[in-house]
Amino acid sequence: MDPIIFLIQCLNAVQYGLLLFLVASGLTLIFGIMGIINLAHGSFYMIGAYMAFALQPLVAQYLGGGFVVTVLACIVLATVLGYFLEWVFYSFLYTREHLQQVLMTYGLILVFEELRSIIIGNDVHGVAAPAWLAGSIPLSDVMTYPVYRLFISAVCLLVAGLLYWVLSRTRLGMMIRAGASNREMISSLGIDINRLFRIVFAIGVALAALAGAIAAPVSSVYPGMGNAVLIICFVVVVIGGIGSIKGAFLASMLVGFVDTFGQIFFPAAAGVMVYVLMAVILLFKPEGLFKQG
Amino acid sequence: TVKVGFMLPYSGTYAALGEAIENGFKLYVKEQGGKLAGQDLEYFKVDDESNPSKGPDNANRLIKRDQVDILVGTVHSGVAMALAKAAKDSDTTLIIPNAGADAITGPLCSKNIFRSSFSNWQPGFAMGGVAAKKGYKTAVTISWNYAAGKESTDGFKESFEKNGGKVIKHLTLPFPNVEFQPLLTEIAALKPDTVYTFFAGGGAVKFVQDYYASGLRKTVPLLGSGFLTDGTLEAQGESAQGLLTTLHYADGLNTKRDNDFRAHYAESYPKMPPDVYAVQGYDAAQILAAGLNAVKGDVSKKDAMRAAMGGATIDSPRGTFKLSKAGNPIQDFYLREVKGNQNVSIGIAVKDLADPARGCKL
Amino acid sequence: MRFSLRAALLLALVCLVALIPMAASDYYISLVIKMMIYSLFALSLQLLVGGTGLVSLGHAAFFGIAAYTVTLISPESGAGNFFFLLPAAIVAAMIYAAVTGALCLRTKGIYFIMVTLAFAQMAYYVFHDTKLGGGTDGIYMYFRPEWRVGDTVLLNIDTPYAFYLFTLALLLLTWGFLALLMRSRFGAALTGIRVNEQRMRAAGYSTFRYKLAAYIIAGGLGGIAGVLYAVKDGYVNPELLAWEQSGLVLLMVILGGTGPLWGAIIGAIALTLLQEAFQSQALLGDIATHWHLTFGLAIIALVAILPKGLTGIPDQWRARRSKPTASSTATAGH
Amino acid sequence: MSALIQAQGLHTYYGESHILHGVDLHINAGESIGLLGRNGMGKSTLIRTVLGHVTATRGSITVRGKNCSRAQPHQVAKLGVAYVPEGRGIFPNLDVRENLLVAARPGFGGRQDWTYERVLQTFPRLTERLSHGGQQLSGGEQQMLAIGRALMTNPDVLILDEATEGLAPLIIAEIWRIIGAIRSTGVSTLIVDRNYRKVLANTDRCVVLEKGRVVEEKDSATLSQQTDLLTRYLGV
Amino acid sequence: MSQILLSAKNITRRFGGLTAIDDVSIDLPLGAVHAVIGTNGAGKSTLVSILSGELAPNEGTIFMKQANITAWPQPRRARAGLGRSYQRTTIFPSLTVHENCRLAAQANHQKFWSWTASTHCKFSNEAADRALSLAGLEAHSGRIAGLLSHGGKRQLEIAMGLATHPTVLLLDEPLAGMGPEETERMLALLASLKSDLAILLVEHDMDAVFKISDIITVMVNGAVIAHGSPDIIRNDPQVQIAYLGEDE
Ligand SMILES: Nc1ncnc2c1ncn2[C@@H]1O[C@H](COP(=O)(O)OP(=O)(O)OP(=O)(O)O)[C@@H](O)[C@H]1O
Ligand SMILES: Nc1ncnc2c1ncn2[C@@H]1O[C@H](COP(=O)(O)OP(=O)(O)OP(=O)(O)O)[C@@H](O)[C@H]1O
Ligand SMILES: [Mg+2]
Ligand SMILES: [Mg+2]
Repeated sequence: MDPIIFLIQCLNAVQYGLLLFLVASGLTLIFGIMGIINLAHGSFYMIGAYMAFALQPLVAQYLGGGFVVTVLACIVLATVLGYFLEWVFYSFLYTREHLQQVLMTYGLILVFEELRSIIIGNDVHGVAAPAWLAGSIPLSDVMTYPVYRLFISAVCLLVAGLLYWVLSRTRLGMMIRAGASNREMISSLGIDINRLFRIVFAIGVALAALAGAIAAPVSSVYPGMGNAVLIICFVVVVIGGIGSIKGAFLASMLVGFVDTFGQIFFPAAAGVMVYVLMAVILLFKPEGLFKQG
Repeated sequence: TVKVGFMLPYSGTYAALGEAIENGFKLYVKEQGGKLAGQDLEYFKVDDESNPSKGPDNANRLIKRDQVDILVGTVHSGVAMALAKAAKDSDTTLIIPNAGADAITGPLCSKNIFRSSFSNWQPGFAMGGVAAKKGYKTAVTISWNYAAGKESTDGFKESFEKNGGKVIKHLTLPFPNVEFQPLLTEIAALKPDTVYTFFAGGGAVKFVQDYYASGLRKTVPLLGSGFLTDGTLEAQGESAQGLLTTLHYADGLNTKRDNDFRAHYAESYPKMPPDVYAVQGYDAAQILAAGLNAVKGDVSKKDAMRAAMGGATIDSPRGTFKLSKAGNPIQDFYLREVKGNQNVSIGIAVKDLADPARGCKL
Repeated sequence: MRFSLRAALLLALVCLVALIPMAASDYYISLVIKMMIYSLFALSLQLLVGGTGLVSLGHAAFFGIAAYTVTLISPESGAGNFFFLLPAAIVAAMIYAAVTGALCLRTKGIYFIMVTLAFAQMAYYVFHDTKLGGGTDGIYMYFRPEWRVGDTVLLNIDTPYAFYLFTLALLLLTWGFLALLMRSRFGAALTGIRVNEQRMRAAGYSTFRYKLAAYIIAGGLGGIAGVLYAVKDGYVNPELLAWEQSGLVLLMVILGGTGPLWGAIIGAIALTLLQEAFQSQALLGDIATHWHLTFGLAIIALVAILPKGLTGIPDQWRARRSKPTASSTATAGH
Repeated sequence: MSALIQAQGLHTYYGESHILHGVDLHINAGESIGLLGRNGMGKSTLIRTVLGHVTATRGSITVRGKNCSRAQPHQVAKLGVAYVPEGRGIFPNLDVRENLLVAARPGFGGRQDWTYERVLQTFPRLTERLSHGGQQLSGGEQQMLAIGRALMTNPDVLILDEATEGLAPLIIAEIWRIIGAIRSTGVSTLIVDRNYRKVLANTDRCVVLEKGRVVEEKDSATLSQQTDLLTRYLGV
Repeated sequence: MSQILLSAKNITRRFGGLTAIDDVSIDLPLGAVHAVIGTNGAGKSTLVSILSGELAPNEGTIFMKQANITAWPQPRRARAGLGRSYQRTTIFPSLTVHENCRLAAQANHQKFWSWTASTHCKFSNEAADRALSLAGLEAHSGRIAGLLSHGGKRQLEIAMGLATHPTVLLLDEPLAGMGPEETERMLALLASLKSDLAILLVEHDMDAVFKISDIITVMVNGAVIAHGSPDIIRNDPQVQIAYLGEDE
């Protein structure tokens, strides 16, 4: 394969990996750290994307803002939604057996999907990328690379860094991890575990929604888009080692490369590549790349 | 009364298609004054969720629970396979308003199964000729790694190579992945004269957008089966302009038949623009009507009815067509170009194209 | 005394179920058959989840592999012979279970869930992306197998009723088998592993063998369900191995209650009935078109009011009627 | 003097089983209380009830005059009550440093006597393990960590449930010394420990539980004389 | 000197940088209680885990009777008669106290293909009852283990160790969390058992240790600093400084 093409493929891999991380980052909080098996995460992604689509005209009309304002609006709404959801649907599950969460969140998936089809409908919709990112840069003699994709990558890196810093360096991060491992003890240290978790969950939802909103212009919004990303998110979190941001990041990179080059070199087996990767990694490192505590 | 069972996707990716098909069907019945052959129709609906593993059960809901006389369904090929099996086992008359699986009017063809749409092979085959005529020598085909994609690209290959072209590579990615970048890069590396593709729904939108963004279109024109740009233009916007596709229906045919249909459809369902799916539903109703008229609405006379359906000439908005022995339309395929939000016909790619129905014993 | 009473009740129930087809129409027969098949499927998973504490999200693989096997090896023309087909399919599922199990069982908890999923997905794509099983369009089984020795047909299950009884019989056999298994020493050991594997090893159990055995048995039983499914409709396709299918059966087990075997059966019946009810135009009219919404809300409601699943209801009820209980406000996480 | 913690007529159930039968307990500022009783008599339950981890079905709890009968554990803790639980409750996925820092908080009156550094001075062993994960620590190290963590919250009441379990004699002695020191700073303590002699020696007042009822409440000095009582209730 | 049932030679175990056990050798003779004491984090529990096969040593070999069992997995050692109790309670919380012990006992009577109900396994029932009465838990035998008080759980921990009929018993701080009474009972129990067992006792309760142990090994930071009879140890200045402190 000639070098330029190879380099472009690497770029694709990295770019895809970063996008994966952005989508999975929220899950590392909710699932990886809080330990909630949240099947509805894909729905949050979907909600983000559809909000980006639905809000754009409204924002333009009332706030007079463009893409950025829309995304911010999505984040705000998603945070509120998350806070509310945790409160109503998740808070009473912590003392229960973990599998109950699976059932509950499955129910939520159905509800969200159906509400989506009732409110927005079932058509595929495109979301315009902001004009100032619309351009593209030439890569090879015939190929160009859209600037917007690079922008996505940048956002992903930003989120990754921020998340890592908060969780490993700040006191909030400690509280979160501590609360995840022993709720009773953290509350006897005078920390309101319920509120803490509500906030963390909200952040998780916000991240998923952010991912959806940012990805919307390249992926467009369509029914069932949430479930499509759900499994891969879990794969990323688990390969990386539950609860480890570092791990999740590395994992999404790995998946990005395996998927990209798998499609080129083993098109027949492209579908299973990622799963083979996960199986192999977990067989040799039964607790993921970065085992937590 | 005649019991008609709709087994269509009312949820999930194909929900919009299911709706359009049902609308089209009901529109024709409405035009006939709500009756076919003097019989009023009683409708039963089942959401097949485009999930083949639920196919047999959903089919049974209509066949065994509601005991419908006529089955109409569905969009997803896999589900259609299940439906066809159930229809055979229970000897129920089935009209397929979209799903293009070649096998159904091929090896599995049966005298009680008709199709008002197309076989996956057809649009591909039609485009193959066009590509060759345009003087393209080499082509790359790309689709999801599933039956419909394979059949469509095979159809293209067949006629393209028959007319002197060469398909240098068939690219696939796992269904329903939509990360096309690696394959686009691969195309950039192969530098073919043209690319033929089969995608539908969300995948189609994203593929067209990515292909456009990758700048490949300047050097490597993109051809596709009609579904690439049907019901998706609003979402594809700029990126789809000028794309060439082949299908058995198009905007701006501007025949009286079509204009009337569109007018009626528009007033009955103002929210939805008339599209190929509506037409296929509409013609499903016409095929049924042909059968019922022949037996004066007595559905118990199955053989007579089916014979009539098979032999009927359907005066469709797409232009008149007859059904092949295998029950698949023998129809014109239009070459269409995307202009604004329309797939405007720019001529006929192949006239009276019949599916080879390979393996059919009828 | 009490036991014999329960036995009597159970017997009566079974007879009742066996007689349903007398009253019901073809459709409801096939509906009950479907429930029984999924009950069997869920039972096989319950052995892992409720019995051994191994939560698998790849269970559909057994189901699908067996279904495909039986379809692929049954003759194109004329009915196949169950005496050969059934064991063959089960063995196929068990072999897959043995191979993947040996690998999966190196991991624990959520990692186990994901590895089982991974292998199931591999199996899924084998059938989805290769022509082996007719690809995405799936393949037909043209004739229902029959129980034959030589050329004399012992049992023909072509009529709905015959197939109904046949399924019921297999379900009861499986249930009985698992019930015996769980109260045997082997079962006790599995329970121990579920609760505290470390202690089991310290006591002298080679827990890996036990888990693998359980996994293979579950695979075989799941295979039976798959065979029944394939025979029921005579059509199989890759979606039988999809993770949604694995998820569905897991949901059944959870809804029923991850503990007692009959939880799986209750769960399977309940979930199937819910889906049926919320989809039925006859019952709900136009709301039925939005059945995902109602169905989802119903599930959420059930989770909210049933902390231990359906099988937990009796305890809840007893607790309700007894002394005021102190709710432990917060309890330690995992 | 005012009671920091005042509990009256507590009745606590675990599901069906009735554990506490009308227990009264009051802890005054600067006072140190011992809680004695055989295994399973309800000592821990009483503590957990007072802290709000278990809600009493009857009875009242007030902390600093605030009614805390239905309070959440964190509300009680914020009022300056620290807890070293039975079995330590270390955060396994945090390292030693984080286990301490996560608890760091000025006391009720904003007091700051206990700092990270001071805790480490008190338990030098931990200094060598700062970067070890909580679950990698030896039993004793965990115990020290638990106490250190409690101190990080600068409490006015320190509740120690079996705080010396699994510690080496040296350390135990050290811990009793620290407890003494803590007492002298005016922090009240509630101590449960199997070594009743030490408890008697290090407390002002002792409460003896039997089957969820308070059967004796005397100042420690007197109680330590009455061997007959001790034999009856503790079997020594 | 009576027969050595378990002996470990030059065991070393590292965790990353830290050497938790540094070249420790130990012999457990029949009929004796061998106490291992030492500062917190000295490596006692790690040693127990290595002997019982839960952790693998980086260096060193372990013999049971004559057999070299260094490579044996924990279950195999357990079946060969190596029982242990844990410092952090490790029981079956959701099962009844009796079931806890029965399950443990059943390990010696595993019959893969026996279809009789496990509750009818006469052997393990008897073993369980015996273990419970020894540990003084008969009264609770019907209760759910998880709902026992802390002390109760500790007693059950021991009972399960006994239920497997071990010839070598490794006890990691069995007295922790037990009240004076239970402590007395436990010591009496050990005394009565030791005649036909080899017991390794890790404990911080010095009164108890000095009362019943025949040999004492003292560990500090993974290394053995003293070894010998109780009297020798009690008066060993090194030990006093490192571990005992000046008793009042
Ligand atoms: N979670 C629980 N559910 C039900 N009963 C419990 C629970 N925890 C403890 N108990 C019971 O409550 C009683 C008191 O338990 P508690 O732990 O308070 O005793 P304790 O005095 O602390 O004993 P120890 O000194 O052994 O810790 C015991 O009989 C115990 O079995
Ligand atoms: N899994 C592990 N990973 C890393 N370090 C460990 C691990 N387990 C134990 N350690 C370290 O090894 C040393 C010995 O631990 P061990 O539990 O054996 O001490 P101990 O003698 O039992 O102490 P105690 O009497 O307090 O229980 C400790 O410093 C501990 O931090
Ligand atoms: Mg206690
Ligand atoms: Mg230890």
